[in-house]
Amino acid sequence: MSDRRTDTNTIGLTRTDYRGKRSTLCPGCGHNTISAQIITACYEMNIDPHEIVKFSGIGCSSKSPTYFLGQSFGFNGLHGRMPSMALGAAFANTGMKVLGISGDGDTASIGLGQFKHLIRRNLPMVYIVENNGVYGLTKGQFSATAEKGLALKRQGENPFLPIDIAKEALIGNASFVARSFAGDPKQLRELLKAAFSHRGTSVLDVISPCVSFNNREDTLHSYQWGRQHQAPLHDIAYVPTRRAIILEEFNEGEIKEVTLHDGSLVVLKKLEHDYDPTDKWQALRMLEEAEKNRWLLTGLIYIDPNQHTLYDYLDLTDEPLNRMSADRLRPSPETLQQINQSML
Amino acid sequence: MSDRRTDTNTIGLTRTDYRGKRSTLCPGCGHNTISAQIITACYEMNIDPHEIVKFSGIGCSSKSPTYFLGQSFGFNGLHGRMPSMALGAAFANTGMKVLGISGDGDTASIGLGQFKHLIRRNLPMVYIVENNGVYGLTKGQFSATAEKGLALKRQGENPFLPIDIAKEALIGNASFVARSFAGDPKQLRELLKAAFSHRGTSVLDVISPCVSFNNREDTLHSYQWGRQHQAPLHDIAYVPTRRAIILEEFNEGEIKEVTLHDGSLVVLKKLEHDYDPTDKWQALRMLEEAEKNRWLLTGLIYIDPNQHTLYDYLDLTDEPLNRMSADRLRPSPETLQQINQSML
Amino acid sequence: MEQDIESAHKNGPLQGTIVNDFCMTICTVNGSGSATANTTLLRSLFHMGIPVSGKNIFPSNIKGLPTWFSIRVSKDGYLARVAHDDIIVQMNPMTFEEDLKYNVSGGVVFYADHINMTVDLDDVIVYPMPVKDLIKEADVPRNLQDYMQNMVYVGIVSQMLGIDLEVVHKSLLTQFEQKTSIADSNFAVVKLAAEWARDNLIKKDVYHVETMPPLDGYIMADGNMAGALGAIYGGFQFCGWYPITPATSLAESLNNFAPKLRKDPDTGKNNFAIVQAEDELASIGMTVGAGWAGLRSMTSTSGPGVSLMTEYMGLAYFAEIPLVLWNVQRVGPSTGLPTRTGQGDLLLDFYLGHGDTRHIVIIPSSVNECFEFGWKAFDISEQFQTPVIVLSDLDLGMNLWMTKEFQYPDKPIDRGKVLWEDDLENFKSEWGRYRDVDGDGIPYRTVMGNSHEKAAYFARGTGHDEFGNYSEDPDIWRQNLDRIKLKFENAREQLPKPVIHTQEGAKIGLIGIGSTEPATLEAQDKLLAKGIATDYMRIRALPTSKEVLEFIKSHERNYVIELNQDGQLRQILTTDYCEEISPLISLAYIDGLPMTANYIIQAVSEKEEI
Amino acid sequence: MEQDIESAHKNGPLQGTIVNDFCMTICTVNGSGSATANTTLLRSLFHMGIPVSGKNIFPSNIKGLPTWFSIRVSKDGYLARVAHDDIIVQMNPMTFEEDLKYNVSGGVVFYADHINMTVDLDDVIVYPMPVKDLIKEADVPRNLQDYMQNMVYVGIVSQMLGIDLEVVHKSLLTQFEQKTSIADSNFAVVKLAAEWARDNLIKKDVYHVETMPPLDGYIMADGNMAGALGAIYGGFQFCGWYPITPATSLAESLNNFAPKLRKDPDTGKNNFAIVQAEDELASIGMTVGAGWAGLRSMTSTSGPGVSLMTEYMGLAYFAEIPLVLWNVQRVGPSTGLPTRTGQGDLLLDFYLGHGDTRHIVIIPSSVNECFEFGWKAFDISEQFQTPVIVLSDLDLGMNLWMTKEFQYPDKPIDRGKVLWEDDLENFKSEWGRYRDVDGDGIPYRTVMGNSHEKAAYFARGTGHDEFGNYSEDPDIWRQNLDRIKLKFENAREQLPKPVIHTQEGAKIGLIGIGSTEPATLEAQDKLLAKGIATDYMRIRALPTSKEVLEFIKSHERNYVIELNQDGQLRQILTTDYCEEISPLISLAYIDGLPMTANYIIQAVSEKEEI
Ligand SMILES: Cc1ncc(C[n+]2csc(CCOP(=O)(O)OP(=O)(O)O)c2C)c(N)n1
Ligand SMILES: Cc1ncc(C[n+]2csc(CCOP(=O)(O)OP(=O)(O)O)c2C)c(N)n1
Ligand code: SF4
Ligand code: SF4
Ligand SMILES: [Mg+2]
Ligand SMILES: [Mg+2]
Repeated sequence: MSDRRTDTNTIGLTRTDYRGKRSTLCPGCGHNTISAQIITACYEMNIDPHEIVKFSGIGCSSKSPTYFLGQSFGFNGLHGRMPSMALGAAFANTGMKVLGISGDGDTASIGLGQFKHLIRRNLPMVYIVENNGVYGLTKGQFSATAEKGLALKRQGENPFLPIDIAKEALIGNASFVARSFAGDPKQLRELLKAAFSHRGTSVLDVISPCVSFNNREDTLHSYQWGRQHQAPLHDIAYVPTRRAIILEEFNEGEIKEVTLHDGSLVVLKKLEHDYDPTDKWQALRMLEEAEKNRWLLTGLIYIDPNQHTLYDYLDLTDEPLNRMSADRLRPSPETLQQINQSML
Repeated sequence: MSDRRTDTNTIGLTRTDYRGKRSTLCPGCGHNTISAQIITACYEMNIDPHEIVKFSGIGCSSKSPTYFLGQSFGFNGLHGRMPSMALGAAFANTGMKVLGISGDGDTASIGLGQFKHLIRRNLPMVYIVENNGVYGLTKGQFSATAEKGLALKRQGENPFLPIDIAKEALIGNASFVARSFAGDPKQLRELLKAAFSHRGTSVLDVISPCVSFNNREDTLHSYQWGRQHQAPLHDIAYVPTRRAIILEEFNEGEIKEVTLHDGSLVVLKKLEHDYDPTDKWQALRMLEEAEKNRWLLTGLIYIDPNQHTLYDYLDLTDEPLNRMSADRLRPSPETLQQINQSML
Repeated sequence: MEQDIESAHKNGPLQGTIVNDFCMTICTVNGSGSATANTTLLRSLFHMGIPVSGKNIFPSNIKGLPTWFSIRVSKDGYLARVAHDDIIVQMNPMTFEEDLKYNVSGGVVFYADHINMTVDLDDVIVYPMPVKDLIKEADVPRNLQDYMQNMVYVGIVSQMLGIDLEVVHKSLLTQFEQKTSIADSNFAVVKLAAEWARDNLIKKDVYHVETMPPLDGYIMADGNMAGALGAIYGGFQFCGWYPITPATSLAESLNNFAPKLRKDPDTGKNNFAIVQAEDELASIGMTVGAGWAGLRSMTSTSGPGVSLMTEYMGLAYFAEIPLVLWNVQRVGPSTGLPTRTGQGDLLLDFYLGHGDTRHIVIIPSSVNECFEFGWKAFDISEQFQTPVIVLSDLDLGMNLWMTKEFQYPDKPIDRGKVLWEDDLENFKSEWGRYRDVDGDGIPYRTVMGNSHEKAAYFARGTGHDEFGNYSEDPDIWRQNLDRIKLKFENAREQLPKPVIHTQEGAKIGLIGIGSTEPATLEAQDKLLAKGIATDYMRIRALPTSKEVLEFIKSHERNYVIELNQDGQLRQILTTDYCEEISPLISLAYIDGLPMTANYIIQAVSEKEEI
Repeated sequence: MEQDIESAHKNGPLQGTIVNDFCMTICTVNGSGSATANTTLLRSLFHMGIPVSGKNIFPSNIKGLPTWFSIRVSKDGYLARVAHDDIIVQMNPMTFEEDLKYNVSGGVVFYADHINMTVDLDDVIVYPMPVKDLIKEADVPRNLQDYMQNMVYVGIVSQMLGIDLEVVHKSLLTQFEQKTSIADSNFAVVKLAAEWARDNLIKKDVYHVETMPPLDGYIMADGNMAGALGAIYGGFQFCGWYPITPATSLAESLNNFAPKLRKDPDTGKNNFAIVQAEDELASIGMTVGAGWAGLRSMTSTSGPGVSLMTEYMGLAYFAEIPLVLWNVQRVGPSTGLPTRTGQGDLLLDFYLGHGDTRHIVIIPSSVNECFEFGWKAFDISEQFQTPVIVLSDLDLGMNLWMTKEFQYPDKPIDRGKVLWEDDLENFKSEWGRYRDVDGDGIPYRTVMGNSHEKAAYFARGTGHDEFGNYSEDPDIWRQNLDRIKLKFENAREQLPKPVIHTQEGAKIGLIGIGSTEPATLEAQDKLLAKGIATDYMRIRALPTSKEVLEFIKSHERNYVIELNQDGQLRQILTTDYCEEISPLISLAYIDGLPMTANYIIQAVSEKEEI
């Protein structure tokens, strides 16, 4: 294979152009794998880093945007309230790709309300939950996604049923719901590409083990458990344009295609059983089943490529609002005269 | 029929003893009907008002606890954050019945996070959402349960899909989920009784029309629409003890019973199709179907009488903590000596 | 009934007449549609050239509880609330007796004659109004009958006070946005009632209105609408909000006016976005995000919402995000009195956020100034790259005031130090988001979408160096905080300066903010009449400018007038100027109602032992 | 390598010896397990009777970043931070050069000899430590090797300074809760390293430790654990909390100790409940609910959490709910420096809430006082039926201090004015939840479950009369607020009084709060030596008592020492006492590190022109 350092993509950037600062997370932290796949996905999709904007809440996961896409603008906001900040900023330039990084505590504990309301508005953005079942940065308390019965150092045993990010997203009418695993970089990468191409809120619930506080092989959010219990719904491949499909790769009948808003495709290769990610109902059933059988169900769980987004409702100019010259922001003196008249 | 004013229940109280202050809500407001049924249910269940404690958030709905159970303690808290307050207070006397009144804005907009986390903890309490699809007290803005396409004075048209309280409760593993309609007092009353007997969080999503801001006959939260589209899952009757069942009332086969934690029963009389409220899966499907067909699905949607509650996890004394004498709250001097020793 | 008419007769007509100088309170129940009638009366007086103010005292409730609308007419132009009534229009049986307490002796009571009266009305003049009969006579459609009852008192009161019916008709047209049919159907009832009064009531009281020279250059408007319009002319681009009394009508005015005024002429698309958030934690989050991204961003709320915004406002201060927060104050603590007015959020707003956080606060006192600060707030916040809180209140925001017409902004929009691709390319020195290049503490900022290779940075609420990189270094932390403080101190002289009203040889200073101005101006005149000359300084911004200290020092005693319990403005002034100042005596007062001149006059007179 | 040893040789031994008076900083990376080693050294010195303090300066990160642990030994008992190091133990290549800057000339550097050194060490004495070799020699199990490296420096440093190995062993036992096997395996490495040092290193430096009389009546503990224990002995019944540095260990200590100390002897069941909430909006909500319901209720958090609690704290103030809020301060604004210490939340906490809200704040300065205020806070909050904020900070809360052993509460639990069925039956006058029967502004309260017919009431954050009924009446509103204020004013003299340290003929006052005490006491001594006599008043509660004003007035000048930027304590004092006070000069300072005596000494000397 050729030298990864000097290779460039179609917009002439090297992989290094997509990197960020050196990670200060623990060696082996799942979050680092996710960062790496974000870098690769953006590089391979030839996205200009200036056209991405990053947001995060607070947590180890939320620190990670410092460690990728160093040439992209970003804002590390407040614990559990990144969605509102991302939503406000998005209006400044609706042409940019919005990427949000959160943790399970950040999203499912303090942030559940904003997460659900973001989904309800279907703001076009990629929303990644780096899900490890604990609060990493505060040293290993249970988060709301910790499984019932999980026992942790100094925390005792968790008595509560977990909040399932994917189920919450589905019931909240999310237009894109996927689950993946930091131990399966390839699938994660393809899902990331699909997410970046989707027009709407793309929720990615990524099981991302915390090696310092929750990686015992018998616990749901550990590497080993993930490797042993992962049940992919399909082999997923992202194809930038129909032309790009090399048919040999797939035998007829075995594949299902979903065309995304920007003309790209998600090609799903059938595994054990058929699965149609556009059927919300089936999606819920699969999640239910997976829970019963303690599978780590991964893949593109649900997608509706055509659901309206917040932008559709607000009838906005396509032109970046934050570049609009000052003179165009102030109505004419005549209009004010009329208003004064109307208030006699 | 005998004189309602002087009749007494088995604990010697008249219906009047369960009343509150005169309502200041709009004449015809659905919330008033709900207050009336709370009064009747408690009277008929012979609950001592001193054994009920009321909580509410902010809104017209949240004002209503002033208008019933005037002899019960209560706290009108903050907008969207009644659940946490109720939870903290509940520990003072776990023998008391906790009743929470909220609105759709209070629960589904600002309060969604606390609502979901209350359910997750399964605190024994009756949680009523007086759901009218608008913010009544602030004069008719859309709430998060307003249906897509709803048009209101000065608000334009609502572009967003509604949040479905019952679905949110189910997916959040609620142990008791019911929906009712202020236009069907009898069903509401029976459901209230079941809720008061359930050990766990009982979620009642009650469609309660706002006659001032959202009662156009063609809108989902109006009286007329409700009357025309209500689809009860079953005829429901609450029976305090098995002995009390008069069998003639029901022909074999046609009824389903659920025994509640306190030994009382909910008797469900089959209507069109069979429905088993202990099957969460079927519950979700019914809600899905109802949504498609624009039915107002009412009745006991789901119940798990035996799910663990927050109290089970915390291994609390049964004795009311807030009556515990001061001397029993302070450990002995010896214990402190040992602690000092251990810190050399 | 008769016996009461009697009583009025007994009193016989009072001597003399009082022209254009009285207070009339209309007592109704809310949800009965009296607002239109009351505003019509208010507007009619305004159209006659008579200085007038209207204050709506309403319950936190939608339908069926008592509500009062006080109209003060004052030939001298005093617009403050007065605590007594010369005239009562009584439509509400519930409060009949209570309301009479406020009626001056020799005062007047108009009342719907279906209210059966038990009260003794010896020393007032009573005019019963056959409201129901007149409605029957007018045969109004069923569903409008209750509403039209209000037009009956409009007609009768107009007739008895001498309000020109033509003017009433004109007011109705304005009221109904020139829809003649509705205006006429209302006017029909007004006319009928007026004629009945003409033919059946004998004028016994002394109160009259007479046309005065037209109030050119004045309009009728409320502060929330004015604030919204100000924001629109200030080029607002984003508003994230959540409903709350008394701020709601500000965002709703944006919703109403922005689509008309801010569509892009070429594309016909909106060049703004307004989002109703799920709560204030979200509305401020959205507002911070939009401000960071380079939009003119705002939110509006009241006390409880401000409390919920505390953490995000601290972030905005520290990450240096421009945004405008309108706090239309109601009465706290807590949920308090949601439909009453106060100035109790000053301290919290000034210090909003944990750690060492301070905010620029600007405080309008008139509807016209709400418009002015509406656009200026954006220039200030973008110039200093920090949140600006505009502190209004219910009295200013929700009541209809006569006010100077809105002036078009006298200077172009100033976006502050923003660098785009070319600016960065030609930038004079090394650029860092938080580098103080000009020595004024204000760094240059880039915003998302800027494709210059050096443009991007990662903003954060954690410690950071001049380039926005994470840092825990003690010196870097301190230097950064000192720079932000420098910026804040520099702002003092560039914010709206205090407005000062002097009197010959005054040794006493009166100091206040916002909507207490009308009461204070009136008090100044009347104190002077009692021999107490005063100067009055209305502070318009925090942090304060040098003029404030000069004023304080140049008076033997200063009285600080504010609608709260703790004397919050006084506290802030003392912390700023403790070492240097002459006594600051607090005249803080709070009960949910607007300030009256009388309170100030009495309080000062007592303390001055006069 | 050699060349560095050389350099040490060149210098040759310094003259004289310095005993029990130096500062040693151990430089490691976090997550490497050095905490145990550092605490062992700290404890060993303590066991030798030498006054000692340890400060952990750590990053907001879990693994791999630089962290420093400074141990100060002071025969004179000075426990404050000092800015320089006499001895450096260097295990971290990343910071070698940087750290040397803090080393005094003639100072000492122990370093792991696998760090290859490029730096010039001319004027320091260097001891290389063959860490890896010794670990190999000790053949430690693979998985423990990295961790055990820390025990190597424990051994070598002990040997070179003269720390008795037996004492080290004892400390290890305490450290591992008397688990001998673990203690011994650690000690084996310590011993091996010590022996290597004995045989291979020649003592060149001047620093020695010597046993002193035992520190009887002292223990080693941190403030968060002490606060939790205080709460347990204060009869806490409910805690709702959410994790946040540096407050987390307070709630976790409750989780650890409560089950042992607060099970009901009869039933064996818990007579308390601790709930980890989903956020601080919920944790304060739970705490308010529990306090209202009659439980001794508490929560713990830090700045960002306090910001989120603003609205609920306003409700608690206005509805008069007793509860205890521990704010273990870190550095703001915003997320700021989560792992550094400060006193920047004073203003926000005092005014927390919109409208006119004020809170009682009590401020401990020592671990022992954290315990004391831990139980007293409940008595105060229930006595005055209002929230009490206990203001601690990271330095006090998370660092291990030598402190007086905990004293058992000297008075029984006081639940304040609570009425149960019989009390109501025999109540002296008509009872209303908010009626001031005793004229002290403090009403009597009933709590849920009370079955007396008159007991129940409906609490609310809206305006209410003496019986808790909803009211918008202006007079009722004002009277209620005035009563609450009276209650608050009465509290002044009943809260912990200031602690005053006087010096002969002092004209200058030093004023401070909390964890700046050690630095201030040291500064007092050293200023006196320079000829500046000072009195020192440590304020322990807001609102302040009359002693505070007396102290301020009785000094020509007062310096207010605090770890923040804005001089927040000074601001509060000026607002309280502006008219009457002599100058208050702010010595505010914030960079995330604990106060040093030197800073105070220099600042005062400058201002006093000495
Ligand atoms: C308002 C607020 N409360 C608490 C904290 C403390 N805090 C920092 S990170 C964190 C939890 C992070 O957990 P998660 O989102 O799962 O991220 P992870 O570290 O596990 O990747 C908490 C509670 C905070 N920063 N802000
Ligand atoms: C923090 C906060 N924000 C906003 C408000 C204003 N407010 C009062 S009631 C209400 C909405 C109530 O709607 P809902 O819960 O549906 O009750 P309803 O009046 O419809 O019964 C709002 C936004 C408030 N009281 N507190
Ligand atoms: S603590 Fe856990 S989540 Fe945080 S960086 Fe380490 S491994 Fe990752
Ligand atoms: S406004 Fe609506 S919700 Fe409120 S009381 Fe009236 S009808 Fe009920
Ligand atoms: Mg996590
Ligand atoms: Mg509602």
